[in-house]
Amino acid sequence: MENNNKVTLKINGIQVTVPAGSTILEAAKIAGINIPTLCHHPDLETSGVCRVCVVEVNKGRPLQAACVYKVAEDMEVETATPVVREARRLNLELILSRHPQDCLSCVRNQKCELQDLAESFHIEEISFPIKGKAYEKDDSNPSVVRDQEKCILCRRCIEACIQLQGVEALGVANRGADSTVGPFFNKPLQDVVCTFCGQCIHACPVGAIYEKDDTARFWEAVAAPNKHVVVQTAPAIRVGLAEEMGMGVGSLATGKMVTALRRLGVDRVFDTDFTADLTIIEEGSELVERVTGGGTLPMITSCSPGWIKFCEHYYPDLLDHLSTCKSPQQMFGALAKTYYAEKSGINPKDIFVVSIMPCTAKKFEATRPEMHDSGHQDVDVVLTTRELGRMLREVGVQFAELPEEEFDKPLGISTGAGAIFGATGGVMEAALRTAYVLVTGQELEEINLYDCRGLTGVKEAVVPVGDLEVKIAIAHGLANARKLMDMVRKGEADYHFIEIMACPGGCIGGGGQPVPTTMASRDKRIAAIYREDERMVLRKSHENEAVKALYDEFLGKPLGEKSHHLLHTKYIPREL
Amino acid sequence: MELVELTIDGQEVRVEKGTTVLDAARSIGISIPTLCHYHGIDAIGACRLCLVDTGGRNLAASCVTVAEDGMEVKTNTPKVREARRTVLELILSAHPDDCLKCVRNRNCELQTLAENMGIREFTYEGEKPQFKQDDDNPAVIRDSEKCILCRRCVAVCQDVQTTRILFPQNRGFDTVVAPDRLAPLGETACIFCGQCINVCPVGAIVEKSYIADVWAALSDPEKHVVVQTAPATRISLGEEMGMIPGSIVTGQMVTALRRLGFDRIFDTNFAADLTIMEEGSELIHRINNDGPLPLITSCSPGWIKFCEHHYHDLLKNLSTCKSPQQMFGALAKTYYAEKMGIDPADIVVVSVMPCTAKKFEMMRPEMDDSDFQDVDYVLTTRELGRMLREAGIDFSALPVEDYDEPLGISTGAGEIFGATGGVMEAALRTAYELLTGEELPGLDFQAVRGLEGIKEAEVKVGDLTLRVAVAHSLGKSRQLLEKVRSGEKEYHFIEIMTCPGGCIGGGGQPIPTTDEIRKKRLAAVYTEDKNMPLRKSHDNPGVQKLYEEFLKKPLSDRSHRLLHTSYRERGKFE
Amino acid sequence: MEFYRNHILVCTGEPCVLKGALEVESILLTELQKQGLENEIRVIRTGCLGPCNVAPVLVVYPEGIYYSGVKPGDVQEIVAEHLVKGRPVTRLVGTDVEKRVDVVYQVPQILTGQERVVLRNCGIINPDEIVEYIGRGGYEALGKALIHLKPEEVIEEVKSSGLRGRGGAAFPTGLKWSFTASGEEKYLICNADEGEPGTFKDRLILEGDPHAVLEGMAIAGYAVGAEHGFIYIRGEYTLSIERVQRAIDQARKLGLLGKNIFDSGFSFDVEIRVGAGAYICGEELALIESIEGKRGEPRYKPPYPGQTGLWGKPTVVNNVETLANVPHIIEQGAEWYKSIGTPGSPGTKVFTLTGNIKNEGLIEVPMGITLREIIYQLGGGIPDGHSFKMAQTGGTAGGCLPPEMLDVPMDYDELAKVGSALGSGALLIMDDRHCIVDLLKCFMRFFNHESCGKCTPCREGTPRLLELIEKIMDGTAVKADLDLMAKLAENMEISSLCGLGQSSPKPVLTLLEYYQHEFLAHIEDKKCPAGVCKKLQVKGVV
Amino acid sequence: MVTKVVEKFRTMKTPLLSILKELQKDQGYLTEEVLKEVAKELGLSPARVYGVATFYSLFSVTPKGKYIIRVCESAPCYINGTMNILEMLQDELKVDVGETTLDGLFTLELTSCLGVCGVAPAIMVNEEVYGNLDREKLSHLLSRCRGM
Repeated sequence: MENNNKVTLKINGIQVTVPAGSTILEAAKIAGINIPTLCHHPDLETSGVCRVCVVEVNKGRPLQAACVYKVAEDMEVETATPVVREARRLNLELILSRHPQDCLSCVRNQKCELQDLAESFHIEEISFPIKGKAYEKDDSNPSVVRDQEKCILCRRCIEACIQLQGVEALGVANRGADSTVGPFFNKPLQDVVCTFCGQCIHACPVGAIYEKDDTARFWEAVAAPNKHVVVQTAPAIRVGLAEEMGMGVGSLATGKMVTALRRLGVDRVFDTDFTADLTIIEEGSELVERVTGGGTLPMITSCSPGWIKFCEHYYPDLLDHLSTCKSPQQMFGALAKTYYAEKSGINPKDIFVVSIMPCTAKKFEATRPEMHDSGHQDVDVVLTTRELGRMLREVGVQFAELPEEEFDKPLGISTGAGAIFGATGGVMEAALRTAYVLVTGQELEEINLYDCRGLTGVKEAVVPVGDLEVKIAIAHGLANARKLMDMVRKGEADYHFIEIMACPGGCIGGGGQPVPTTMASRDKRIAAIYREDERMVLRKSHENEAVKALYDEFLGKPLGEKSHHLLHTKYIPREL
Repeated sequence: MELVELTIDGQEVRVEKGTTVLDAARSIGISIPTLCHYHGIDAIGACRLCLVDTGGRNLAASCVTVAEDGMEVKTNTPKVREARRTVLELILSAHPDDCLKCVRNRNCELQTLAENMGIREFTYEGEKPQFKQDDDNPAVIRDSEKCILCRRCVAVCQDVQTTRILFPQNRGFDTVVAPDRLAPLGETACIFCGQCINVCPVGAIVEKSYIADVWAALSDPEKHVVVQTAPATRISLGEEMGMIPGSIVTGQMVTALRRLGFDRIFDTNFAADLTIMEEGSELIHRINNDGPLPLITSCSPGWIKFCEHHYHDLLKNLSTCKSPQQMFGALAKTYYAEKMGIDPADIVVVSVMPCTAKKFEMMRPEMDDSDFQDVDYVLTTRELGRMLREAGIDFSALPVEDYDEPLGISTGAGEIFGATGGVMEAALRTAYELLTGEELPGLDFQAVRGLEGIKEAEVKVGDLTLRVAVAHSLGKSRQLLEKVRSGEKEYHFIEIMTCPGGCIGGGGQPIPTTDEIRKKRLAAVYTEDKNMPLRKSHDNPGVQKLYEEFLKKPLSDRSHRLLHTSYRERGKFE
Repeated sequence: MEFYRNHILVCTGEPCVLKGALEVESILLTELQKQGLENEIRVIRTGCLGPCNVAPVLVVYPEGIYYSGVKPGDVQEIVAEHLVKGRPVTRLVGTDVEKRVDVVYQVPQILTGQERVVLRNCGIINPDEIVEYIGRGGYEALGKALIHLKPEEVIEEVKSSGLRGRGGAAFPTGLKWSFTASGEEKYLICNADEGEPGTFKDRLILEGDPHAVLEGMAIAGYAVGAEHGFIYIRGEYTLSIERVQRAIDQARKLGLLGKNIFDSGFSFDVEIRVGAGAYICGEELALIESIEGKRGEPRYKPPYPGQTGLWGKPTVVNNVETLANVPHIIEQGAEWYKSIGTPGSPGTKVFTLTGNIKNEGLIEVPMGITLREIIYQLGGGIPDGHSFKMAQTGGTAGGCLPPEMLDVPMDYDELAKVGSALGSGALLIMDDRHCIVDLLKCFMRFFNHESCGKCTPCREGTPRLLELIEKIMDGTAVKADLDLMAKLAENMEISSLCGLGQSSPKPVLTLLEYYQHEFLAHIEDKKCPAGVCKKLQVKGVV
Repeated sequence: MVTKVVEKFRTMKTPLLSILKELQKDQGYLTEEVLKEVAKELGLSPARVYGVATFYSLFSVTPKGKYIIRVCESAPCYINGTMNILEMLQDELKVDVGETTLDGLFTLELTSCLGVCGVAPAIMVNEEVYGNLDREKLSHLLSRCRGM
């Protein structure tokens, strides 16, 4: 029976009714039939190029790609006839025959969609000689490595770069069997417009794009007797690491993470949430100053280094709108080698600052020449969630069984406001919790600002703060950021404050997070972030005692001279 | 319990004396990598992956180093990490780079180790050993090129099964694990139990696959393809498909098979019930006619071959009953063919078995009493899993369907054939009732259940005290049989299963198969038994009808022709 | 209109130009001037006249005398003898030329009794003069359609004519038009990206009778409700681009393109888009991508262009020859059209004959004519005493037919039955000197060069096929390689994303089927029967 | 230069191909700078423009000789002796397919059907097509290009 929104069809003889407009792939899922895919990605519009998902429609030829072919009333689909299986297998063999046979030394070993497919197709022989093409690896930048030899031309990275990030640093070049995926003139990513956000890594089904591995530098520092290794963990790590270690998506594991890091041999386990709270104080003060002093508005957040680089490339004329605050990671680095060094009596050159970040762009950020305000490189090495997971697996830490321990003091003390930095809208929500007090002198009653939350691409709200109606906007994913920035450029954005995060979902969906990261897993991680917020005794940055002590003992006041020197920065226009 | 106290990576830990450093570390959440180590079977410290720093001059293999009082162990120092990495890279350098077409892809300990240890390049590129694959038998394929010389298979073959086929040969870089004089398995006394497959960490020993033949039969419009599923497959297929061990998936398995295109989904449990009728009658017959006793079960083809090689004197004690798989095959191509009016030449019988030896059994020349090869192809649980994955069947989402009639009707007694002691229990349920006219008190016969290697019991059946024994794994069976041989023990009835745990621990079952997992599968078998409306073989209406329509009575002429067989003497090292 | 006593047609098709037609023309004009005949005799440039093998060609009307192989030095004699004295220069009127022109351009009465349709004006009018087109009834069909017919009626007429797409896919044109989704903005695209090797019919139509195509486009635009037409011409066709641009300019000037044509309220204009060297852009969705300024990679279907085409709007894409048929159908009616050809494939078809055949060139014949008739009657047979070995129909993506199939009727359905296709109308004839495997390598190199690289089977499969063919030619192949080749080709056919990948295996499959012995000779005897494969020849000697 | 060409096609929708075609005339190939500027002018990503430039065989992103000789390798020409023509050219120019002569005068390439099968074998030199080629005509053509 047909109605407007439903379609009834038969898949392998099983009758199934699905929403009109579904693909065969989606309909089959409902019928309990898996159709293998490779170029298809649940969050991206893809175009049926790999031909691994071919099925027979109405006994017809040619076979059709289930991932893009739409269902129709009374359609008859066969997904496992000999012809279909043979076609899929041969297509997979064609892909395998140009792929390096080096699973055992591949970064995606056991997390590889191609490897999974080879298993589920029960490949025992590859009909064609193994014949890849030789390409040079691009590891010229601090964040992302591209290994074209492994590329299977599924184009998911390109689609992620376009659809999620609006950048299109990658494209297809050449034709036919010579086709390659790469940047303009196949240059190193360093030399083209790339924000190093790492979303392409999540899109890649194989090991053709991955983060630059800096674990060796960590091990070296830990083993060096004269090094005092301090580690900071970004808000999103506590909801990503457990997943990386094989626990459920959205598992919250703050205490286990601290224990695990101690077991790796670091001297102090601190928290980026501490500097997130500090950021709120500085950035909140900056906002109040701009609003009251006639500064450039809307002011835009500056914690996401991918976003910063994006802005420097595409909106060099709007750099004034960026908050001058460094990101929490960099504030931490600068303080670790000044405030903490002083306080603990350690020579800052012996302090080795390690960041655990959900982010590949943070690796780039740490190497920016501006980030030396302590007199040293403020952050020495940035490791992604995945790299930390890798180290824990290497030394056999049974993560799920670990006891829970506390962060060290003082740079490990934080509030719920710091924690929600990890989710899109979190910085905004945290800032509003504090700005309200700064402006009105009163505490906000309802501190859960639901308007800021969720996976809608661009969120807007008007928040009354005293007499002022504060207009805010939030974007995550650079494609969404572009929408807001074009409005700002045209003068159509009458917001006071905009939060922009480079990655969809915010840092919990960062390019350094566990693979796979999809909208579905982002959703679960965001929920975990808010659980963490709820769990905290203090949930407003200005209530953080350690931050207060920092101002009392060291910085003086927000936006003070020392703050400006250590916690604020400037931006450089970059060419397109 | 005497305890020792030591520190591992700065943490204090107290463990029972005699505990290895490896286990002590595991108790505090430190999982030291291992490869040759296999709990309860193999601890020889050969692979050197589990090295730790115990303060001595050299690093120690934690799997064979016993924790001592005051010991200070470090599992994570640059030296330890480097040493382990070097060891792994050396192993990898001699291993083929063919994960993508390896049968153990995604279920390989070496692959997992490479990932866990973050191997990114090979420091050692060199000569890789070259060997010919041994696929000269119907059941097991050995690929020495993939062998990493961990010797787990040697341990299982020597110690657990005492078949003593596999052994390290040659030395140094030329070392190879193989039968004596590097003979093909088909020319040895190998019983094809496949336990070596289950312990192999990599893809060096695998079952011979009949998947392609089955796909071909399924897509041949001329063929009527029927499938039978062994008792142990319904409690392990879910596990193979990613569910937790012990998941019962009987109905989903039936649905899945139907979706693959089988024309009829039948059940080996039907033939198991039938076996009880025949074997029970045989037991009674032998008791009433002075033997030969003990009667020994004959459903496990690995055991049969073992007996043929090593216990010629006991061949007369073996029940003449074919295994349920072969009874099924013979009936499918006679009784069922007749009933359906299908030319038996067009019937293809596929078995889904937890067992690799069944592949050998189906090829035995004795097994063509229907005038055709009674069973055409045997698939292991793993092979069926592979077919389902390839066909994209979302197993966990499948609805539950029923077996086809008539050969799909069964009782709980048939189901417990999958567990060690199950045949005995099923036989007792029926024999007791046949002899006494009363139901066995408490159908659950606990004395023969569980993972104890040799189990004994006495059952009062009327005037008779029936002495029975159950053994599983051939090592244990050997112990039991030696006692019978020497006259130290006397029984009426003995059940022997080749594989530890019975069929649920067969060589065709999901990898890994450990004792912990065997226990879960056993529990599932008994749950399934409990859930059946009928739990005694003689209550099976399908079996009753079969006798009525076709066989007439147990041990009839037709039964003898189709359901019974004979055995042969084989050389000890054949 | 002035009266001329003679018209001289100078063929300026590419082959003639290459062989000096323009030089001949300029000497001709000078000579006429010298004789004071410039007002009595008119020299007209025409599109291809057909007999390209004897280029350059002149035709003198009203006598209808064909001069072939005219060299600059011959012109003076032609003017002096023929035009002044009325005595044709028999030395230059090769008899075979006359015969050839007959069979090529006038569809033999014995076969149909029909006139040629699409090529009606080619070689007869000056394509650069719109008045000559109009003089032969041009744009009347457009007038008829705009003034007397509703768009639905135009579609109905074309539907009932049974016209099928002449680009290769043979989809019924009227049906395609009727499937076009409704929408404010729609587009009509004329596919002139004629890349199929051995095919040059569209080029010659565009160069010889560009207005026929423009008129067809305007009618089609009217029928489907599109006001913007694009004609996508491959970049290599410089002359076509020039001529079509000139034709568009002239039509605009006369109001035959542009706003409110014939006061009907219907507006239609045409823009040329030029390709840049990609065979795949002949595929309609790749072509659309290319117009959109992208890589010419096909999109998956559905949605078809009729729903979502150029810039997301409903779009109809028709081949040059298809559109050139349309004015005739509108003018003379569907019944007339159906009387030509076969019931399943009505109308005529333009074929391009190439390879080892006496009369290479262009012919227009009714559908259903047999291969034998084309080769031995129209084509003059195989030259130099060699024998026929193979014909490939439909271009490089077509099937290859052995001598046993010479009597297969040339229409869409009959050819499909034998694993081939009518395709673009290319007919490649090969004689016994050539090696099947060697030729297959040539085909596969083409597809390897032209695969867009988007989908797996075509991108990865084509080079693999090429490798296997090379193995056969090297003598290193085994019999199992033939099975693999067939398996791979079949897979490409059923699982590729677009028509290219689905049809490129056709030659492989048909050659494997019809010439298996020749492949086996290479593999088992290590011999190349035609003596072409060099590596095998050497071994053969030993 | 780029701005001027882009301006010329201002009224055309999605004019990338036409612009590239025009720009290639200048240096015989499309340079990095030119493509980057085109991308900027049209608001496209450089990666996409590069992808288009490398897709079509009439575009080139590497320097080419003054004369690009494209030998038709499609079947009708092949049957009529493409390989002889190609060998002659390789002998004469001392380059392989895809290479440019040391004097920068000639680049030798293969091409798919030029649509002049009636005069096979055919080649295309820059935008001109030549057919019915043999050794004599070929060397005549080459000397003309060399200005001899």
